[in-house]
Amino acid sequence: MIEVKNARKSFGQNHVLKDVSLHVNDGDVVVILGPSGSGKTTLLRCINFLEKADGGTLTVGDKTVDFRKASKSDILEIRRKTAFVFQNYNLFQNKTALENVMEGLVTARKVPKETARTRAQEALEWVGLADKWDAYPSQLSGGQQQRVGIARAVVLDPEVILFDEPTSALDPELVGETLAVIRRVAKTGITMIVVTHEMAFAQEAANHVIFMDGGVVVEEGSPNEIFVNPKEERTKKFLSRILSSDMYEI
Amino acid sequence: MIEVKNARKSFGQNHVLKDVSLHVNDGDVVVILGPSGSGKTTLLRCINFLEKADGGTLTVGDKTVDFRKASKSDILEIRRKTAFVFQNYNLFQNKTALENVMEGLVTARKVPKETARTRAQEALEWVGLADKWDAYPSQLSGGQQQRVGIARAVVLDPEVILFDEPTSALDPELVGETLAVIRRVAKTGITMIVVTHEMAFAQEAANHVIFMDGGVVVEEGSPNEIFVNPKEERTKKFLSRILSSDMYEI
Amino acid sequence: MRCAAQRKGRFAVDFFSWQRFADAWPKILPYFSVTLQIVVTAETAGILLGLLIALARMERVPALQQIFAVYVSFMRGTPMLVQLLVVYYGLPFIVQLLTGIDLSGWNKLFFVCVTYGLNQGAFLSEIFRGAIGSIPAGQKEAAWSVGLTNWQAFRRIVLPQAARVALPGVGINLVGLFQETSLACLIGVVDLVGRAQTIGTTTGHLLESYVVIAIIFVAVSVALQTLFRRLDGKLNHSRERGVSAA
Amino acid sequence: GCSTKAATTAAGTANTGTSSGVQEIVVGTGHAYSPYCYLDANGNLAGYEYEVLKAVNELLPQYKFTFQTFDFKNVLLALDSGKIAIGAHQFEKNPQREANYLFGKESYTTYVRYIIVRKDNPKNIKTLDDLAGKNVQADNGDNATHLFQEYNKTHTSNPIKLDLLDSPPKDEVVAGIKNGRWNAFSTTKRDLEVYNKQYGDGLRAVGSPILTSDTYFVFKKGNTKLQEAVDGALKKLKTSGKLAAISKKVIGADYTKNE
Amino acid sequence: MSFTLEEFWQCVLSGLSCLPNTILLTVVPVAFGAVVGTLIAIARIYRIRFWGRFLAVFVTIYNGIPFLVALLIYNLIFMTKFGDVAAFFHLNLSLANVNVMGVGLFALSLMEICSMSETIRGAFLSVGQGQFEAGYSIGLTRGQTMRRVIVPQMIPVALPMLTNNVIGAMKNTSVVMTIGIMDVLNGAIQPCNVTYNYLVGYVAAALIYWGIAAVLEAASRKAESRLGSYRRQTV
Ligand SMILES: Nc1ncnc2c1ncn2[C@@H]1O[C@H](COP(=O)(O)OP(=O)(O)OP(=O)(O)O)[C@@H](O)[C@H]1O
Ligand SMILES: Nc1ncnc2c1ncn2[C@@H]1O[C@H](COP(=O)(O)OP(=O)(O)OP(=O)(O)O)[C@@H](O)[C@H]1O
Ligand SMILES: [Mg+2]
Ligand SMILES: [Mg+2]
Repeated sequence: MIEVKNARKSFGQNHVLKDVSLHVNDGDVVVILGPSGSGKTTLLRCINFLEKADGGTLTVGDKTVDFRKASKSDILEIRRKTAFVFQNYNLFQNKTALENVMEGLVTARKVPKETARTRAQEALEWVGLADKWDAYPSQLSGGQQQRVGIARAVVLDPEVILFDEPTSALDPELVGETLAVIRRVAKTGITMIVVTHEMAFAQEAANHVIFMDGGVVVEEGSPNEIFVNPKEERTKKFLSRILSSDMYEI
Repeated sequence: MIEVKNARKSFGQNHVLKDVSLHVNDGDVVVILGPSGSGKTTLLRCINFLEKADGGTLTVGDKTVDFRKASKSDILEIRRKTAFVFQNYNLFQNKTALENVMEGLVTARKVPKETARTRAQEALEWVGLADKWDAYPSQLSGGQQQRVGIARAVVLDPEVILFDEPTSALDPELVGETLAVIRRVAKTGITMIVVTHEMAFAQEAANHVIFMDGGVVVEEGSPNEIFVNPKEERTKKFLSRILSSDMYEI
Repeated sequence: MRCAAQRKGRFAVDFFSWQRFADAWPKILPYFSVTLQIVVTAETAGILLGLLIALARMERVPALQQIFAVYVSFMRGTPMLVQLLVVYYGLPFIVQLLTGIDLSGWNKLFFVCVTYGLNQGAFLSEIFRGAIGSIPAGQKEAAWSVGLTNWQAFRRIVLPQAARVALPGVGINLVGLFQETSLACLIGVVDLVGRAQTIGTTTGHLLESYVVIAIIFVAVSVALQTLFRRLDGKLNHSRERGVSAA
Repeated sequence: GCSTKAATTAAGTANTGTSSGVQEIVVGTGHAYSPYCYLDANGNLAGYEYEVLKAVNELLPQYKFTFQTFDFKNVLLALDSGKIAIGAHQFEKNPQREANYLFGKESYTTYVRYIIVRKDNPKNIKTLDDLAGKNVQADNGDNATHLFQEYNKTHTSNPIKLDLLDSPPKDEVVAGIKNGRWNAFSTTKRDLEVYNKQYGDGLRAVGSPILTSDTYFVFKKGNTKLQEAVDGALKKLKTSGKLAAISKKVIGADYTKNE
Repeated sequence: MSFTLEEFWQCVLSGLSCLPNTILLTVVPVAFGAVVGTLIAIARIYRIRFWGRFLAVFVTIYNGIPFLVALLIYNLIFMTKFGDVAAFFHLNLSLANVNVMGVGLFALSLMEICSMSETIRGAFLSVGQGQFEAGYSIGLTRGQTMRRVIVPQMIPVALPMLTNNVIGAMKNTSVVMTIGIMDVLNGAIQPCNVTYNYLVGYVAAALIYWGIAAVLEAASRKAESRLGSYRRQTV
């Protein structure tokens, strides 16, 4: 279970999150949609305390903290329950693909090195990168880096995974495969919050869809509610643009 | 006109480009498709001499050079005829959005500063970032950074623009708009090579589609030929996977 | 108690007097200009030379690369006083041999500045090399892709970002240079520290003069630090995303 | 402004300029060895070396002496390289040195060195042999240092414990003797007087002199013409009593002949 | 000036005999510098309460004080206060029996700490923020992220400057001769006191230093290219 209440965040005069709340049940897959700059990444970053929100509270599992008053150990506890897949990958530059995936297991979770290696190799296989295990990030293609990032998060088997556009650099084939991975992971009861621009992905994978714009949640509901019967004007407009671009589909 | 003949490139034992050739007419929009790691980025990088190809020749306009023997001034000449939109944006970290867009005009093209500023502002407006002109890259969202990268290339008005997944971080709304920008640019006779995973985009914008896999061009032709009547097994398989993921479309 | 007091009385040497401290100021202060001249010329020359060396070595310019490697090694590896002697005695000889110009009557300060410039160049080149190497390759590539030349890409994109990384190292190096100029007295150029020492030998009391130069140098250090913090603020836009918490 | 004012007056090469028949001679001396060569309150070169050579110059109208300063260790290097023609920094002779340089034949200062101890002389030191096993402070490069080192070469079983310092502040040395860090050091009586005056009466000389030596001007090998001219002038200054007068004025007493 | 090869050799031997001093006076301060300097750099970067500001001021001021002055003052304090301190602890020690090496080590260490903290701070600034975030996001603590991700990326940046520091520290040891510790340079010129041929001693010392520096440089280059191999090179 993860719950955000009244999250607020400004950069100077720019109010990026204006009172955002959301509630996600265990094992749910929540997709956040919204135009560029609407605050999606910022919201995920606040949940993982990579950004200090200006106000609001966060609950992960049985742990509730105030965004502003969270202590170091609170933050560490929440971070150990969550994992993050970055929009720009953020792989450890000084570590190979395999080491990137092992790092969290070995250092944070104290998993014995051999076990960690096996699990990391499995995770890399899942994402189709078994042969690239000893390449450094600078030697990987965009899509390969993104997949290492996904493996690094998934291998930790956390309560919650925060995905920030996990398929932006992937070709359609891989999007399908990643979707499968995410679906498989969801079945094990891990909660997922996914920011994505892939509507197909959203429709297929999500239990719940949130549409954000200008720092507020404009509308939320089941995929059907959002995609088929959107209530808000803004949502309708956003979706109509997509539909028009879908016109070119075969 | 841009032509690549027999481009080859290896990283150690990894043969990333095995004899790739392609020919693009002025004002054409060529889309390169292919799975992750198939060498698409490497090909574009070789064309812009960001990577030194192991063999082959390159023709841009009336200038033909051997990839391996190109002199410094050859390289500079070709780079001034081309522009590159990076998969991971690569914005100048020490410059604001506006300065990023102005840099090539002022320093490389010697356009007077005031003219450059006006043109850069226009370009930022095109991509919907008029209000973010004085933000540094670290203060921009993923999609915003990607759009600055597009503006930075387009503003140069080069003979050829190389796009490496220019819409990966964009929401569907913006994908449509960017598509429009690209189409508009194409009309002015600029040649474009676009690596993308957006099939809709490919179908709509391309005159010519190239499908790459494992470092070779597997198949090429008009969008119709590739999407509707692919000849090669590999292409068919790739496309079938996309079609299956398109099933979830509304 | 009594014993300690007695002992102190007997052992006391008059190390410090405010009178001598006050007297030292007007004698020492004028020599600040000598120190300043050495530092300014040496640092300017050092920065330019350092950049040149760093670039030549990083770009693996044939011949230059090897020459500079030996040069840096020599400048870092041998005592400064040896370098000063080499320049002071060797340079006029070489110049005379090559060009016929007679340098031997030139101001000694010239040789001091040359030595310090050459030495700074070597040390700074390594600071720059580290800093330039830390800028991701993508930055340079992006610059090339918009048509900048190698040099333009370096000057406008890489250098400003590397400057920030190099700044603390350059700062400490510069503060050190202020103090190191005292070696110039080896060939008779008297700077701040040299002057303090000569006062020490005439009065028999060194501490007061030393405290004077310490105060001057601390002031210099504080001023430089302030300046560098300003610069750092100007150069700092690349990494402001996120908190550094926990 | 550059370097010392003393140095700026000196220009040109060592002894080449012969304009108007007067030959310019560059003298190399130091600037941090009071009272022999140092900078006065205005930063001008002053001291015994300067005064003596000025007097010498007055007797040698064919020359014009100008002065440059160097670190002690560097004066003779300047001589070697031809930057100067006379080295004046209280140089003492020995056979090894004479193999390299031309020393004057006329000395112009005399050093008589004693062992200096704390006034109460707790270790009852009198002779060089008494120093065996004791802590002795010595200056790097000093002639007395050399004497101690030579002594140690022949007395390896119980050597003098030498503590070599490189131009330490004198107040520190005196303090070290007073608080027992060192048991003794060596200097001349005239320096001792200065120390006792400056740092509070607390030291005294013991026994008989351990070392007597004279100092000479140094010339480049082969430059006998200049050496002889200077020696001649020095001799005249000695007989006329002028040298003794300079010594009295600058150093405080006549130190031009043996005590 | 004339000199024999034998004279030169004597200088080399005399210099080498003091090498242990120079090594001790280099290694200890550099070790302290690396460890404490890193801590100071971290405190300043994270603006840790009180310490961050305090250390910034301290480093600035301390860097300003010429080493020679600091050394002189420590030595004075040592000489005048040692008896009292020894008496206070009821130690039966007199100044005559203790080594001034401690003073030299202390002074040099403090200097190295200050200058290395700046080197390290600079290198730190070169590591992208995203690397921290990635570490935090997989549940590493700040210390773990530093140790496993940030420091390894700082090393190739800092190595050239650290080599500057180490070689500089080695050469700086000659200053401690003012308080009576003989290092390579001063050792090498000892034989020259007899002949006044100081140049021979200088050259001998220079060769010894250069030899050591060359070894250090080679090692540093090697480490740099190995530890920095993950970085992409441009064409
Ligand atoms: N510097 C490098 N060193 C070693 N291997 C590299 C390097 N750069 C790329 N490669 C390898 O070359 C192959 C092709 O990479 P490239 O970036 O061209 O792929 P791509 O087609 O752009 O894939 P994507 O769609 O994931 O971006 C990959 O397998 C990658 O691991
Ligand atoms: N460090 C910062 N300083 C100032 N403004 C910032 C900073 N980080 C983000 N912003 C601004 O906050 C807004 C929201 O950014 P965010 O990254 O959350 O957008 P997003 O919804 O993830 O967009 P995208 O889909 O393009 O990634 C943007 O307008 C951005 O410019
Ligand atoms: Mg985002
Ligand atoms: Mg790619």
